Amino acid sequence: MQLETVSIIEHRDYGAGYRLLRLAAPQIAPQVRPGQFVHVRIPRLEASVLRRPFSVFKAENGELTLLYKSVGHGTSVLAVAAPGEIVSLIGPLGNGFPLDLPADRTPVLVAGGYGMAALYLLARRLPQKGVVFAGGRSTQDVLCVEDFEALGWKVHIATQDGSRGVRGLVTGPFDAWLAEHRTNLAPEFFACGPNAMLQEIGARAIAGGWRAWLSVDRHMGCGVGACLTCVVKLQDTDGTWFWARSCKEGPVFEARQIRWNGEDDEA
Amino acid sequence: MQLETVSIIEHRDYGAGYRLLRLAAPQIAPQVRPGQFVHVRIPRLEASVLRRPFSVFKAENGELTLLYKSVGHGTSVLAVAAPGEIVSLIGPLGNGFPLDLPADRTPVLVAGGYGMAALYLLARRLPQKGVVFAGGRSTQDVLCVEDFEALGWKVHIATQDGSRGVRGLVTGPFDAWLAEHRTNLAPEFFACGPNAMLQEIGARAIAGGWRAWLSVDRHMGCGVGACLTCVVKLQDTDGTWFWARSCKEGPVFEARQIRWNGEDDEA
Amino acid sequence: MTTPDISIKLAGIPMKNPVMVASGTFGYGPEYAPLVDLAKLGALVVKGISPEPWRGNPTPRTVEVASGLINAIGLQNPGAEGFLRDYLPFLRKFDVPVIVNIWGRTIEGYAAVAARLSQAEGIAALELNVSCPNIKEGSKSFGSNADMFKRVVAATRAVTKLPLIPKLAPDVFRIGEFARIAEAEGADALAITNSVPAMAIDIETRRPKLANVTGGLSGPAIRPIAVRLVWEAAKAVKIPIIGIGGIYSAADALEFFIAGASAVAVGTANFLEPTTALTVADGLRDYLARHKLGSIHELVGTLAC
Amino acid sequence: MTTPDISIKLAGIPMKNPVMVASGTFGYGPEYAPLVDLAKLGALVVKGISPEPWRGNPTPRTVEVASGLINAIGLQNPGAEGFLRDYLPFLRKFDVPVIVNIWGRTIEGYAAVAARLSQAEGIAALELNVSCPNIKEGSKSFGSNADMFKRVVAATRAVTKLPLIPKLAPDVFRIGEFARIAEAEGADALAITNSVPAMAIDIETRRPKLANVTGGLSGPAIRPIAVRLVWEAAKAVKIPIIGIGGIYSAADALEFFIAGASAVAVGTANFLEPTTALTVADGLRDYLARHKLGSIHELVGTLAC
Ligand SMILES: Cc1cc2nc3c(=O)[nH]c(=O)nc-3n(C[C@H](O)[C@H](O)[C@H](O)COP(=O)(O)OP(=O)(O)OC[C@H]3O[C@@H](n4cnc5c(N)ncnc54)[C@H](O)[C@@H]3O)c2cc1C
Ligand SMILES: Cc1cc2nc3c(=O)[nH]c(=O)nc-3n(C[C@H](O)[C@H](O)[C@H](O)COP(=O)(O)OP(=O)(O)OC[C@H]3O[C@@H](n4cnc5c(N)ncnc54)[C@H](O)[C@@H]3O)c2cc1C
Ligand SMILES: Cc1cc2nc3c(=O)[nH]c(=O)nc-3n(C[C@H](O)[C@H](O)[C@H](O)COP(=O)(O)O)c2cc1C
Ligand SMILES: Cc1cc2nc3c(=O)[nH]c(=O)nc-3n(C[C@H](O)[C@H](O)[C@H](O)COP(=O)(O)O)c2cc1C
Ligand code: FES
Ligand code: FES
Repeated sequence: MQLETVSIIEHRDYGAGYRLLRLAAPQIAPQVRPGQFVHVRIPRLEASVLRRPFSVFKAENGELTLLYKSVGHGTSVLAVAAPGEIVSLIGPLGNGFPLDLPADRTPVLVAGGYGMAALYLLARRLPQKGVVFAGGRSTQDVLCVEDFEALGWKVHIATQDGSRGVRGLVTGPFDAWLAEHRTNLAPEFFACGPNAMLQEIGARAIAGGWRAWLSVDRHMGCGVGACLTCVVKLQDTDGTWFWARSCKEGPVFEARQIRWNGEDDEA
Repeated sequence: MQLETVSIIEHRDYGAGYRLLRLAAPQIAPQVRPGQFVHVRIPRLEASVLRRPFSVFKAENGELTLLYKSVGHGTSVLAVAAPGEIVSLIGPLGNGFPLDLPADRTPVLVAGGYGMAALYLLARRLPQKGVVFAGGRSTQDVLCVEDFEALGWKVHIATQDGSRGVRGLVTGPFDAWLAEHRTNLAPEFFACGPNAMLQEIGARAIAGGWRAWLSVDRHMGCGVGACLTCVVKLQDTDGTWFWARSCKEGPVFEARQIRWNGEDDEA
Repeated sequence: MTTPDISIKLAGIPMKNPVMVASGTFGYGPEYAPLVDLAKLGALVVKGISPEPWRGNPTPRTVEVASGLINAIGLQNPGAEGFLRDYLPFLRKFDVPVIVNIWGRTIEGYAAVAARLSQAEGIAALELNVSCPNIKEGSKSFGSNADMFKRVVAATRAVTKLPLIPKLAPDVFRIGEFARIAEAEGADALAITNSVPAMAIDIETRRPKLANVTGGLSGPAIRPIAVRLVWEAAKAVKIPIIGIGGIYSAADALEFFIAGASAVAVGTANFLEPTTALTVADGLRDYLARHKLGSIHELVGTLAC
Repeated sequence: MTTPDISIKLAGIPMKNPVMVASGTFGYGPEYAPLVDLAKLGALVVKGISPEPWRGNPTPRTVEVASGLINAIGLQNPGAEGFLRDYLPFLRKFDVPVIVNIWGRTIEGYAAVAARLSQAEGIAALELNVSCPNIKEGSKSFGSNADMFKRVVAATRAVTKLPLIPKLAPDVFRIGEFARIAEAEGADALAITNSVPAMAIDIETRRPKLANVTGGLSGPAIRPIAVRLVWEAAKAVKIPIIGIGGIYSAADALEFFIAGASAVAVGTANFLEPTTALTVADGLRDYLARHKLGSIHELVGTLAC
């Protein structure tokens, strides 16, 4: 974990409403593991007191690439930052996905929204190839399919309006695939997306006796474990629960660890 | 007085550390009288709650031109606004300089800093030609001399470091000129600059029996007379004083009206 | 669907919409009249009026800070007679309720100005400024001392039949107490809140940035504090509340309504955008339509928690 | 000219510089240790510790607002034993004074945690959090009720020889009263101020943005309020004051020193720039040199007014 002042090399649209932000980050980039994130101080965001967390899409040659969508004030201001501008990063942060997957396991990635960006680095770094399920409301919401295909991964798509892939939720093609392959494959799930999706995938993993690594998206304050903003309820061994910091002990948790609880879960 | 949403036509350096901002303001521009100002909402100034007041340098063909220096946060943010960007103005504001000068009077203009910009429109609109005294710390602080010369006005310069014109305060060449011309000319003074300068010019006018129109620079809140931020002490007929709003009854006052008072005067 | 109804009746005063302009930020009417159609305001609250003319504080009187403004105008005003002579006739020409913010240096002063203004035609209500942190001559304590506060509300109540709207000081820990006192003493509504005692220092000269040393913080910086105060007070009393503090948009205003305000007033925002009150009112209408609510009343105090 | 001296001795604790990090914004040490050299801090104030472990509030726990943050963490902490076991040994490795912020749900709870921590090696002082607006079980009233406040200071004073630093609630109208009580009860210094009670509402869902409904506002938005509180308190008491509230730069910190603070603490700013405390300390040194002041003491309380 480091503080690094980096400069913008490239900043452009990347389709599906996302923008690609490529940064020269010689210190942080080499340290990044899939599923980790960086905490970005957005330049000229005057009245804001927090950084913004973004997963790492690519990390190579001393460069970090992020894919982000303008969803609010901070990301809108970020969207107009120009190449050459200076950005302060803290990273890499969080635990990331486990990479020590037994050789007989098939990685099954499930993503919604920016989850595709977060999971891409995992696909790239995993020794074995696997399969990806991508969901979105419409074809415009499905990100970086081609990047996975270029790695030789098979991508299954579901959109709620049916404009691309199967109509419906991503669990549709996922369940179909699972039914087809559960006898001949040993899957291990990796998911990043809306809570409802994470919960569905987690439930299937628990039911099937597989493991599911879920990257949860919580609002962050400090990003380093100090402020206790980003906490998630985890199961304790004695049947009770305790808080874990998703910026520190997470954002990736195994499905069995998380105690989902409608009341407290942020959107 | 109007609210007008205008767009930036031109925005560039103008020398002496100033920037020129040319705006398409078809409603406000035709109404502007010399010495009036506009209250500018600086785009993207997130954490600021006030507009910024600027004198009008030029107002013609439905366009307004301002000359300003980056002295603080607001003006620094303004400095990066690009042509095409939208700016909200309130104006014209304030009383401005009187233009009904008797034909036998010689207008004598005295300026420090942006005062040159504020007085230029006066020189342009006055029927008779006159003389200008410009002061500054150094040659870099002396603004738009050529503009006055192009109107056929004579410009006398004083700089504190002697890098241009006479060394010293502007009152040096001013006093010399006055001594030379007081018998053959009937001067009327118009001044815009630091308080100390205004006081000096005012004192000379009172002593000599001439009139001096002084444009005072006070911090402004609303700019329209509502908040009572910008008040200046004026002499009352009964020997006491009362507050006048420099945004409404000013910013131009005749020297005899103002009750200077070290304590309360802002820098 | 028909256009949602945002008209209200507050303390008996019919208003076209629930968005007023706050005392001290809109002068006495003529200042912003060239820019804003006064008849479109819910109500116009004029700057604080005292029995006699008052000069207020020396300058500098305001200073900008992060997302806020600190002011120490010191309640400069033309006095009751000056207001009645120079401004009320102008204001009467517009179809808008005029609420006069009043203050005195003594309890008798409050009663005197309330009594005098009650004789005039064209004043819809009196807002009692007990909370301005600027005035040195004692008014300060009216708003932060429960006993003094009670007496000043009672004294003005005794001399006027006009709706009486005490404006509570932003006493962050005791707002409910003050709200209950006001209600018990016969107030018709409450205005919450005034600017928050604050100061800024010029570190180069080591002098205060305001001639008065301290002033009142207003603007977006105090909005979350003001929403909290309104919510607390709304739980404590039944009389309607006018929410004030850092309102710049309909979204800001909506927080106050949901927290329990029946109306709002726009203050410091007028300096940046004089038409804020009108755009807030339009935005409220849009929000109600979008949420299929027939009137603003259906929104007041609906916070789910 | 020699480098100006910014070291201080506060409540008997020698500090290399007068810039601390504020409770709850810097965890227990290890969190920011990879980014910030802890030995360069004036002091490290850890997050509030209670006698027993405490889970705090449900989420969401923080929300960004204009120039500020509202937090309702709810004082989650590992309890006195957990802190002593899991964090204090780590902290002891650094050459930095460790100040432990403490709280209890009862007066006995305060005394218990104070007594327990006083037995440990490596704690420089106790900061008494009587002002956190989040905890529901009564702690809230300790800070805004003069009598309760007096009792809690007295009870902790009785059980510890460690320097005791009550952290005052931002009671905008009565800060002097609380400061005097603390001084009379034997406090060694005061910390001023904590976050200001506030709330924000999601207008689409009409639910509070924080699970706890209300929280405490911190950051630049409250700085002018905090400077004002420090100035008022400094006039009321002789014990040193730690100024806290919206400090992001040396310029911000200097306002507090000039107003009367002997030290400052950086809070919310750590989230944006973890090294803020160090850059503030450097900036203080530069300022003193530029103003030809030999030490930070020469600046404290020098406001000319
Ligand atoms: C571990 C992690 C990784 C992420 N990776 C990506 C990514 O690769 N690409 C991408 O587009 N987005 C990513 N996000 C979401 C991204 O952080 C938010 O979209 C962003 O913070 C929104 O900021 P804003 O100012 O535009 O939105 P606003 O809604 O104006 O922000 C207000 C506050 O809410 C927070 N916030 C709003 N939405 C989210 C959210 N979804 N998650 C967390 N905080 C939020 C902001 O950080 C800010 O503090 C990630 C979030 C987390 C927690
Ligand atoms: C009637 C009038 C006409 C002016 N005309 C010009 C002009 O033509 N060209 C030009 O360069 N400047 C002019 N000024 C000064 C200009 O308004 C300030 O330089 C500007 O407001 C500084 O803003 P800032 O945010 O950069 O400075 P900051 O110091 O960051 O501003 C902080 C606050 O102080 C106010 N402030 C700071 N300096 C001044 C000042 N000198 N006068 C008034 N308010 C100030 C700002 O408006 C703001 O509210 C004029 C001022 C007045 C009152
Ligand atoms: C310049 C200025 C002058 C004010 N004068 C008065 C006043 O005379 N009487 C009063 O009750 N409140 C006065 N106020 C307080 C406002 O009416 C309002 O309560 C406060 O500013 C908070 O609202 P805001 O954040 O929307 O400005 C004044 C505020 C400002 C900024
Ligand atoms: C996330 C968060 C947690 C905090 N936790 C505590 C705490 O446990 N005890 C305490 O006394 N103050 C706590 N505070 C208050 C800060 O120590 C500080 O007094 C306040 O935030 C004002 O300073 P700032 O504006 O610099 O943040 C907390 C503040 C924040 C933002
Ligand atoms: S964001 Fe601060 S602890 Fe996780
Ligand atoms: S700036 Fe508001 S009255 Fe002049």
